[in-house]
Amino acid sequence: MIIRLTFAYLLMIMGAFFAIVTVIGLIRFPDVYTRIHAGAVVLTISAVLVCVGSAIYVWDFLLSLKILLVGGFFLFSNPMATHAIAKASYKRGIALPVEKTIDEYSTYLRRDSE
Amino acid sequence: MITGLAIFFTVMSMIAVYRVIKGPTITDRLIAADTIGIFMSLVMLMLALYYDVYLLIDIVLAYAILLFIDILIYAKYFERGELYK
Amino acid sequence: MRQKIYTFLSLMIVWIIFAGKLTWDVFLVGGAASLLVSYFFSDMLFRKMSLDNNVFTHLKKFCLIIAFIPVFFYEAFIAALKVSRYAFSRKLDLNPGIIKVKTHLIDVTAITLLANLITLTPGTLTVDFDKSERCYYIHWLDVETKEEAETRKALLGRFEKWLEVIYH
Amino acid sequence: MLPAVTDNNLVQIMIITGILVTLLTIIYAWKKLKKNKIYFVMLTIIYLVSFIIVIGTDKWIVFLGGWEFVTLTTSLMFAWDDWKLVKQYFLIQFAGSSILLYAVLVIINNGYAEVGIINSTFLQNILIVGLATKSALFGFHFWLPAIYANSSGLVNAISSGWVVKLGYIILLKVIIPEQGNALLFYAGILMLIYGGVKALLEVKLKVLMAYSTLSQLGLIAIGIGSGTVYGYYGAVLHIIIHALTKTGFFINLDDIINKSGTQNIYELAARFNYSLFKIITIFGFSFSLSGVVFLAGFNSKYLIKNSLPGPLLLIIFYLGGLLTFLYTLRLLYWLFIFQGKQKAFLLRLNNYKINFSIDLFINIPILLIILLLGNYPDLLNYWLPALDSFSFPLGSGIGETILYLLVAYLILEKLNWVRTKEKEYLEIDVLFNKIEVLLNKIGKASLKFDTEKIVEHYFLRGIYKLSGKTHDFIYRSFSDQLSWIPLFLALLLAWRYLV
Amino acid sequence: MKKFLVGLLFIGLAFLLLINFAELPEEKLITFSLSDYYIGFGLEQTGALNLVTAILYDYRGFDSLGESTVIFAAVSGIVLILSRKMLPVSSHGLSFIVKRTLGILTPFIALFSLYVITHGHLTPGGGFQGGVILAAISIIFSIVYGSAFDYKRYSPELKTTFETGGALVFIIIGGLGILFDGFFLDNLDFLTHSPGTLISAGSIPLINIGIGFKVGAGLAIVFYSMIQKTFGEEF
Amino acid sequence: MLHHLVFTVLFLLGLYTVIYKNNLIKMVIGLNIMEIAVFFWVIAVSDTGKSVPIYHLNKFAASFNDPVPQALTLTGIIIGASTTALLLTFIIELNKFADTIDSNKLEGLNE
Amino acid sequence: MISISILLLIIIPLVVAFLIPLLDLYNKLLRRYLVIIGGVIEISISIYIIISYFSDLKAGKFFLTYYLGGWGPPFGINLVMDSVSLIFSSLISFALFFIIIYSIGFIGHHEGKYYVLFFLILGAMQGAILTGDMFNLYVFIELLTVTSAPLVAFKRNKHATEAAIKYMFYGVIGGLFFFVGVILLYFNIGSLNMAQLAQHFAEIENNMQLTIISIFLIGLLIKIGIFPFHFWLPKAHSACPSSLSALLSGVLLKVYLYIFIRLFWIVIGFEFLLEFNIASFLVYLALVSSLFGHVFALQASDIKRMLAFSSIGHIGMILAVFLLNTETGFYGGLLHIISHLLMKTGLFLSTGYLLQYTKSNHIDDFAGVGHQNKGIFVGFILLTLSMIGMPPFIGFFSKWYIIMAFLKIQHHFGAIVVVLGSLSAVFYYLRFIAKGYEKIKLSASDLKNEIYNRPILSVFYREKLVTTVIYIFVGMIILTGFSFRLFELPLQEGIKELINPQNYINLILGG
Amino acid sequence: MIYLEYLLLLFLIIAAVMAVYFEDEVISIIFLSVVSVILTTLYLLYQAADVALAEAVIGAGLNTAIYMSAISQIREKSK
Repeated sequence: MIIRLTFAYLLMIMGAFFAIVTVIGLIRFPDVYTRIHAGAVVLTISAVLVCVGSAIYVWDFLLSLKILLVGGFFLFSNPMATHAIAKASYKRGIALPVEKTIDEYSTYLRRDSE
Repeated sequence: MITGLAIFFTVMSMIAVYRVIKGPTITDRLIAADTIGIFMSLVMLMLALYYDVYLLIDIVLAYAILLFIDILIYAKYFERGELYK
Repeated sequence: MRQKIYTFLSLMIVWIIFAGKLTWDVFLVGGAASLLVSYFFSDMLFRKMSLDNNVFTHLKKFCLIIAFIPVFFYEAFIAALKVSRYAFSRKLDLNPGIIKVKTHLIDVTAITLLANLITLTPGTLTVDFDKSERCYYIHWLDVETKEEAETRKALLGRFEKWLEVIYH
Repeated sequence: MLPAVTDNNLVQIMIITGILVTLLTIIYAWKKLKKNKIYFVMLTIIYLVSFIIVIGTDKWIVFLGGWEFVTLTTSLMFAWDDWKLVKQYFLIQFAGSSILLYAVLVIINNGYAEVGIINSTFLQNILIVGLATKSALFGFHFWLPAIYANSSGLVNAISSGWVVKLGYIILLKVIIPEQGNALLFYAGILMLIYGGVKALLEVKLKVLMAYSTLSQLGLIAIGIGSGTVYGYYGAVLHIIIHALTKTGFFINLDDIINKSGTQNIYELAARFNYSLFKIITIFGFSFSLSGVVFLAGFNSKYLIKNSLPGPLLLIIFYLGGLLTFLYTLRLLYWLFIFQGKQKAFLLRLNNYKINFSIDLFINIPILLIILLLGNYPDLLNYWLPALDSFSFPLGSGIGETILYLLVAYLILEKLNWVRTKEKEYLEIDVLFNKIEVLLNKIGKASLKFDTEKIVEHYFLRGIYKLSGKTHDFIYRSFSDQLSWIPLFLALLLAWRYLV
Repeated sequence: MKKFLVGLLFIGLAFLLLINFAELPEEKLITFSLSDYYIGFGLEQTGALNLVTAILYDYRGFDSLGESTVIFAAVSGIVLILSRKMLPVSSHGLSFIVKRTLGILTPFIALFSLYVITHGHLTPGGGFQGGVILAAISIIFSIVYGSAFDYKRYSPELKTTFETGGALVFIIIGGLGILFDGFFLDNLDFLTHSPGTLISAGSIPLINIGIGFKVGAGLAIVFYSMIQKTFGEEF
Repeated sequence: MLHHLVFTVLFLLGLYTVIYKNNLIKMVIGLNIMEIAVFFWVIAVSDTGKSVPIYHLNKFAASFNDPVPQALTLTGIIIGASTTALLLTFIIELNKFADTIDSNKLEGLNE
Repeated sequence: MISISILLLIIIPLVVAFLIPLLDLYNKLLRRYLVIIGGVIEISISIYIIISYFSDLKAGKFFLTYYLGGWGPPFGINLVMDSVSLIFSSLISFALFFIIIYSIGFIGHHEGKYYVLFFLILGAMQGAILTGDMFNLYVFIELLTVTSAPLVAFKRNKHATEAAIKYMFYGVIGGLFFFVGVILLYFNIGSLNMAQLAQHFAEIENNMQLTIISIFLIGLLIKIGIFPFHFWLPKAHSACPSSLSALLSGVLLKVYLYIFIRLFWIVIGFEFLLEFNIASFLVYLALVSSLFGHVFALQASDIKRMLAFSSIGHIGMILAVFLLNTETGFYGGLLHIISHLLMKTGLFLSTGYLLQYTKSNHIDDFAGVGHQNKGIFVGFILLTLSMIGMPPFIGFFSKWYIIMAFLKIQHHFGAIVVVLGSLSAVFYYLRFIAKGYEKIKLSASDLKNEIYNRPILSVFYREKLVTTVIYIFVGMIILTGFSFRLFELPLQEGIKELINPQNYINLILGG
Repeated sequence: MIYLEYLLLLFLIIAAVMAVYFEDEVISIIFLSVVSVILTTLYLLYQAADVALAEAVIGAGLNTAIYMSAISQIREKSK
């Protein structure tokens, strides 16, 4: 019982830690794409960790599975959403990466447009 | 612990609002809003655990689905400038 | 048909998880609901299955996917720690960039999954996939190298192999 | 005391007169109108029926309803002249109706549930004010000349001959003969003098007749308001006589104007070929109107004169009588006697034709009635029971008449028969114009007033503009409109501190 | 000056609202109020575990009829306003990565919406909420696969049929109430198995299903009409 | 009291937006905020610290929050959503004719 | 007495509305038959109610009720029909039936959606009148807003869309306030049933009562269109197709008035308005609104806008006369509601017919209309005459009673406003009548243009249909004018109810 | 838990003010969906599950879809 709870709390705290990372990344990182890394990707890990933690906390088979389903949904949907946004904002030039960075995608887009 | 986590995630999302307000580009704001959404859904999860009303998890799931659809709508809008094509 | 049956079964499992109990009415209503959904959306969950595969192959695939999850999660966790190192470092020393990585995968689902996995791994983010050249465009938080083989190893790493096994 | 006229009798005699007058008009209308005459006749019949209902009823609601119908039908009669006139006349009359409605309801609420004697000066005054527009009381008479100037004599005959009197008939029923009403009395005096003076100075024939009507209505008002039975009887008699006379007058004048094509009295004489009978008729009517002895007008005027209480008022009354003489004589002069480049009318007189319809069916009966009533006023005894108890001093009347004629002739001679310029504006228009200018200070520069468009301009344009201003003032931007909501919310939520 | 006045007005209004609303009493005047009745007898009378659903579809079922009619009206209105000649449809959608992933997710979302609809009387949710999630699928199709895909798969006629059918189901169930129990929208008690199971609470789940499909189809129509690019129509 | 305060602030914020913002879409957002304020207020005030009004696993004791305001609010939310959709439709339509959604530039709104 | 017929009054239109889209998928021509059948059923239910319960009405105990879901009054929703509701409900059935027939000849495009929304409005109006539950009332009010707004934008031009937006903004805000009011009542009393609320309203704390009254007032005044909130009304009522203007201006406003009456006489109780001195303030507000309505109507050069402004004037008048809270006032107000319903509906319908032949609604285009459509224009004139209060028509009698009510309590301002109102009515109606009879000479291009503008749908039989409906309304105003005592019985019963709300409470709660 | 409520209320107001403050409609709508999330959480906190679900579904999901479709049409036109 105690071990289970401890494990659950541990996972949740890890999730919380990654949440801090997310927020700091979101605030600190210099450009849009790097922020996406922090704000979407680490976030997913964080959310999934918390969900797994909760599942263990609850410890009822079907209910835990349901919570895991929530986590699974995050796992599935979030990267895709991130990808969609990144692609969209790059394509429309809403947010382009900083000049100096390596950018092989722009050549592809340029070729595509020709 | 559960309460603490809920408050923690709330505070985190309140910090993330800074990016939504400040964000130089719309993508920044969107990502931050997504972050807030997921944090808040975690808060909801925590609340479900706190109240021992596990039916509330449905709400988290529903919200997660619709948040995701939202993001896709924004993405479509940014990519094409319209939602029709 | 098989497609529909698989869909129906997986939907049924998820329905039971949703309902949270195992009684006859749940099966009844769940069966009806799953039938309805699989009637409308059966072609979306599993893409056209080749008929020569027998049931066992599919079961194997399923097990592999299940087994793959912890492996992936470990990887993702490690990568997340890497990113958090950047986040907490006093001075940001990033070298972000978008690079092109080729892949051997053919199956659309596999490509999609790989793209998602790449995105999920902190530090990398799939921006686009070029269908003609079969290559990913990946935003890398800290570009270490631009050389083809190196990047492939660094980014795709083990995932590609797993997926190749699953969707051979 | 003399016995008062009962309501029943009054109603009967009025109905008879009304039918008579209307019949005469219908005859003329049948002859004159080119198209849709059957509609006109129908309209007239509806008008007559509703008129009778108005006189006869003792229910206020029926009374008002009937009156509205009279208004409606009479204003529709203007349609044979000009639709614009319908509009103007209807507007004015309806305005009068609205005030009347208000007045009547006030009266009902004070306990007078039925049309009958009202024993309260205040309520009487309210009713008088309510009737003012419809009966062209002084101050509310402005529409009379303006409308008459532009319409045909046919409708004028109906309107001036009978419709305008409706108010006075009601007042006869409402006001107690022994008490009278001061407001009505003084208004009558003002009307008498004012109408006379205006008529004296007027050039346009119709307008002249309109002012003449006004002054005669003043006489009636004096009679009713004086508070003696003499006055009362005089008023009744004068209503009847004036109705007949004016109807005949207008019909004849219309004929003249139609044939000569002008309304200017200075030019009329030159353009019209009078028959003998017409001349006699017009002379007769004019003299009856001014109260020459042996004609009916004299009797009623005599009665009204007898009702006056003091010497000062008597002098004023005489002055009024003189004014009547003055304008009738002037009219006759310019119509018949003025020579100018033409020969005098008597020299030209070689036309003895009798106009079949007009002269035979209209002029002869009226003339007969005038003469009969002038000499045997007791003919009306059945309805006006006390009439034979008055002694009509026909003898002294001769002297009076001669005196009047003499004085009037001398004055007119002295004044060179009052040849005034044709005015471009009616007096009242100038007033309106001033108001208009005042109003326009808010808005645009002043507009010139067109005589024909008096109502059009003042009522419609002025009100239109004013309401437009109000509209623009209230209707601001969308956000201002919406901001009424918090304002009102605040008001209501703070209500307990405010009240 | 105007700004100052507006500020004053709003501050004053805030103050007044606060004062007026703060006087709201803790206790209700009626000792046995509506909510006491519903809480006390809700389960045994309706058989629905979720009291809110019990109120919405049984005690105050007429409200829900009105409410679904509001949605019906809004849909009709929007279609009326936005119905125009269509452009030739071109279907692009988002990248195929998204398409494929969504292909995997969509059946589950649909299943979830059905779950929310059918469990209306047991768990939070019901016809409206589930219906919106159902509509979300159509939204996904329009967004991700392009509207042509949505049009081809689920034609407007199908959606209209679903919408009106759902609304009619509500009324038909209400009419059945007259037949079996004597009153419109009366709970059909013979459908109850035992409280807590899916097949319980009389007609509530049936109404939920009707409303769910109605709302789903209706909102899908709304979204589809609102995003479509159109020519002006001459008439 | 706190709930009343939040309600007041949100409600007036919404009202302010409806009245003084010129962008029509912003005005609709203002309406939404007003609705949100009211619904929030209803739920917040009716919360008595008891349980969700659903008979679930371990809460068979009938100590529930008042379910009536919840039902009413639910209805309100759905009605609000449909009105929002309708309003936005009108705005799309208006933009087609007038090429603007600025209420200052739309003289017709002032009439 | 429990009677299912009053439920059917609400359900039948809804069923028709739901069926129309389904039928459209199958065959579009069947729609018209369905629509007419729906209208006929609706009106026959109304007639059935009147006939079969006439003895009750005569005995003064007319009262029908229906329990939805079988839940008795305090706990479920119940429908109630008493004498006042009977008047309103049957009038609405009557008016809407003829508007439906008119629409068949009038609406040329998007008929399906039009009828859907139209029948929904019909159902919502019946619902709002018959319901005995506060929150249900809110739902129906919102339904009214949502259904009528798209129809306001039906013409699909800039003007109509703006009108719809404005209408929606005001409508939603008004509805929101109404919602807050309902919730406040619930929080204070703990019930939503009107009778029970009425029973307990007096026990609420004084300040709270005032707050509730204020909130409801704002909501309802916005809906009715009283002066500071009338801005949406003329635009909305002038922008939509005429058949709908007739509905909005002629019928819908009365429904809101009915709600106002129901709320402030039965649920809340008029003595509270008196106690807080709000009543007299409201009387003046309504009168000022009436005055403004008439003044604005004077300057309107768009005929439908003018008619809408005149509606503001009349509605303000009716509201004011109700707020006097006297027997004569109720009588005059109810009678004027009936007369205004008939007159305004007829006026808008005939205007719609006349405007078919003009380029726009502007007065300049109105010239010569009277010569083109002689019969209808005469009907138009008769209706306007009734509007300004000419005797044989019903307008005169209702105006008579209204002024009487004002004067009876020495409220001279009110009487003067009414008189001024009908006076200005003469001005603004005559402007258009005179314009209509103006002779115009059309050049060849004008003629071409005119023919182009003439709607194709004015086929012969449809034109006949439209004309017939207008004449029916004209006939009604004359008929009711001569026999306005026809309404004596229900009116007197209704007045009794308004004066003594306790009766209503007892009948519902059975105490 | 009471602190959570305070925080959420504060958050709610901030988000609502921001939704009004920005001129760009898209940002406003992002904030509106944020407001709606917070509201959902608050409803859960107040033990109103059904309302929370409705708010989540409509406020966060449907509203954004509708608003975005409106904006996309409007921007498309003005381009």
